Amino acid sequence: MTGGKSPKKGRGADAPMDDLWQDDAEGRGLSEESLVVDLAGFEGPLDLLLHLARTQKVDLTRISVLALTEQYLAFIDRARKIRIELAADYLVMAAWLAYLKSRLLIPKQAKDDGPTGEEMAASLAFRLKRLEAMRDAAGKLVNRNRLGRDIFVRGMPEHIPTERRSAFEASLYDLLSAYASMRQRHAVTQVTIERRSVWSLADAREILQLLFGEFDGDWTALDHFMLRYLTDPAERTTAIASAFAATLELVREGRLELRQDGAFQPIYLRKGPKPQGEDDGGTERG
Amino acid sequence: MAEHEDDEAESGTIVDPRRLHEAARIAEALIFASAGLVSQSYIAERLPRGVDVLHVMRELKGLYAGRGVNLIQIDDSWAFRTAPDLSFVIRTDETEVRKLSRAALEVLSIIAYHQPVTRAEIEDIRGVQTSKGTLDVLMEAGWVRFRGRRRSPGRPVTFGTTRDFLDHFGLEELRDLPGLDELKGAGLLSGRIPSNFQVPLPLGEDEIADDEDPITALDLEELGLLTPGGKADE
Amino acid sequence: MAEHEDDEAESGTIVDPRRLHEAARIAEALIFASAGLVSQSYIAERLPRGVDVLHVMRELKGLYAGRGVNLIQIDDSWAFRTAPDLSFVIRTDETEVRKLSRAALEVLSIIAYHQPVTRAEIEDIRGVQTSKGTLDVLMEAGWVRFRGRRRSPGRPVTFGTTRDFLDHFGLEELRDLPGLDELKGAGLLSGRIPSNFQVPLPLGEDEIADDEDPITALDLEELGLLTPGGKADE
Repeated sequence: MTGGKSPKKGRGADAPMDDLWQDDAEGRGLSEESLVVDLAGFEGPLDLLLHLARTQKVDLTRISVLALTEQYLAFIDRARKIRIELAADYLVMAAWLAYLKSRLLIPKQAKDDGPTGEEMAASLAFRLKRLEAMRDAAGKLVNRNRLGRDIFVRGMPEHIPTERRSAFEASLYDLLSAYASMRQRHAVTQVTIERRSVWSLADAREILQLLFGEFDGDWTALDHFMLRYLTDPAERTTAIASAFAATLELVREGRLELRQDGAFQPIYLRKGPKPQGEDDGGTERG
Repeated sequence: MAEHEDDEAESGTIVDPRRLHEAARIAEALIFASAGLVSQSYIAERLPRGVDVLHVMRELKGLYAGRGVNLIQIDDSWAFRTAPDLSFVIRTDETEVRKLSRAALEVLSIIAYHQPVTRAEIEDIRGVQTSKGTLDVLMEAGWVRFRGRRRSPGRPVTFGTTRDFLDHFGLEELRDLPGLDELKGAGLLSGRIPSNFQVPLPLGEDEIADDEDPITALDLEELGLLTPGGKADE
Repeated sequence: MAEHEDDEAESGTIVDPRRLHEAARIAEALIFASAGLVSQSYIAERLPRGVDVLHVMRELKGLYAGRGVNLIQIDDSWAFRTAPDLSFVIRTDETEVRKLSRAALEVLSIIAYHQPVTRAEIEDIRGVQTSKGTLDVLMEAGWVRFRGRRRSPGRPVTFGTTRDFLDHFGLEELRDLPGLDELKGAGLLSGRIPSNFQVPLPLGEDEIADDEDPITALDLEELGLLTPGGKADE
């Protein structure tokens, strides 16, 4: 009971639900001009259609579907003219409405199996009515006396013996979300491992050491050596990078010598002053 | 037990008042103690033998009607709740219910009025894909649950509301949903669109097509599982 | 019921029964909903003006005397308590209902989806060792059982879920567990998962897998030996 709380704080806590129900006033009261600019306020084409239908200011049962169709198409045209990027479903709806419009305007052909324009219009009207009914219902629901706001539970509950025979509590939701997040976590980990078709420094060093026997004192291009071991071109970059790093290490240990004549020129290797083959204990895998 | 005796027991007339009073005390204490809902069968198990639980509950409910604390029935369960008209005295600055997004609330009422309902049906009514997390939020709140599977091709999972949903919105049963009868009468809950109205829904972002590429390192970055190249964690 | 008595005259108010009733309702609801003791002065502040709080409380106390719930006074504060003689109904069972741990939930869900499944397989899916305690807890809860033995080296025991498991989680059958698409649809799985990601369809309760032998009494005896003391869970 310590004074008024800041409303902002409350919103922050409900981050995923930031899109509050109360956005109604701001979102819906737009003029048609601003609609073009702010399509973001709408939840898809049906929502937009419902809004347009309401601007006809008549009972939904008596809307003119043809007029509605024209409004929608005009709206989409305007949006495209000022290059608003429209989601695919808005365009799908536009295409469907254009079809509906042609159905409504052209007299029915004798041999035509498809639904009549009137049937299609009736269905659209039904869907709009149904969506509006659900919106109204949601409004009524949320304004009921709600637990924790209007109605309160016992503040100091006492312990009553468990209703369930099991001594543990868990809901199906708990179970499923535990499963899903665990599997997901694991799936992602696995993928990471799969992606790592990268030569590690240790790999590269091992391969270079295996190759020591083939060095005969002449300068040999690094690429040349690596290529015979790498059939997959996709791995070439990583292999050369790792091999080069491993080479530097071997040079530091005196097992190899390295030469490059200029930037972007081939890199040459040859045997270093130290004997290879016998590990003198100083070898560290990096 | 003879049949006519059964009848009498059911009407609750042969119960001796002292035992009835005792039974009412027990039921009262059990429900009062709990902040949550107490099922009628649970109460019945704990009443003295031969007492009709329904009779007791009806008696108790009458006793608390009009008081500051009311006994209410939710589905097959009971709870004491403060009278709605007294909210102004009890409410403090701190009491606030979580606000649901417009979309979540819409999905919730569609589930309430149309249950059992599949996700595809919800999307059909709203004309949009249900965004990720909407159903999740409702389930986490304990208002929506998986109900079962539709016995139709693909056996899609169906959703329904919970007892906590009824409790939260002060409904005794689903039949008390506001305007339910009118909506039914208007054919708006039939779930069946009169004629063949079919606007195709575009493939949503949640959908994984068969030919979709496996996850990449770039995807992992987007998921927040890898920090984008070289940058420090935010 | 309440006459304008000299009693009230001393506090300088004339109480009309309707107002007294209203005041009692408020006091009742306040005490009921409060998470702690409610001081008399706190109640007094919220009563309609001119109503004597002491009078109201005395009235309420009398109303609840002899009922299953009593109004009790502690110093200058008030609270509801279940009647002491009914403690046997309230506290017959001291076991606290505990929330299932995250680890246990994970193991349980793996067993539900992947059954029949061996312990090694569970650990493989989770990527961590499963402590013996986790499986014990699930067995004790009556949600998990030994199903059989895998016909593979070492003949490892397989686990599955029980009828109680289905009851507790409100499932009619194992096939009602939501599949990949539904988990995604409900926002529990993100859309961005590898294309080869699969959620298995669990094998029905009584079905025995091809590579599985039913469990025998002899097996059950051995079982203590089969689950060596595991390491602590993650």
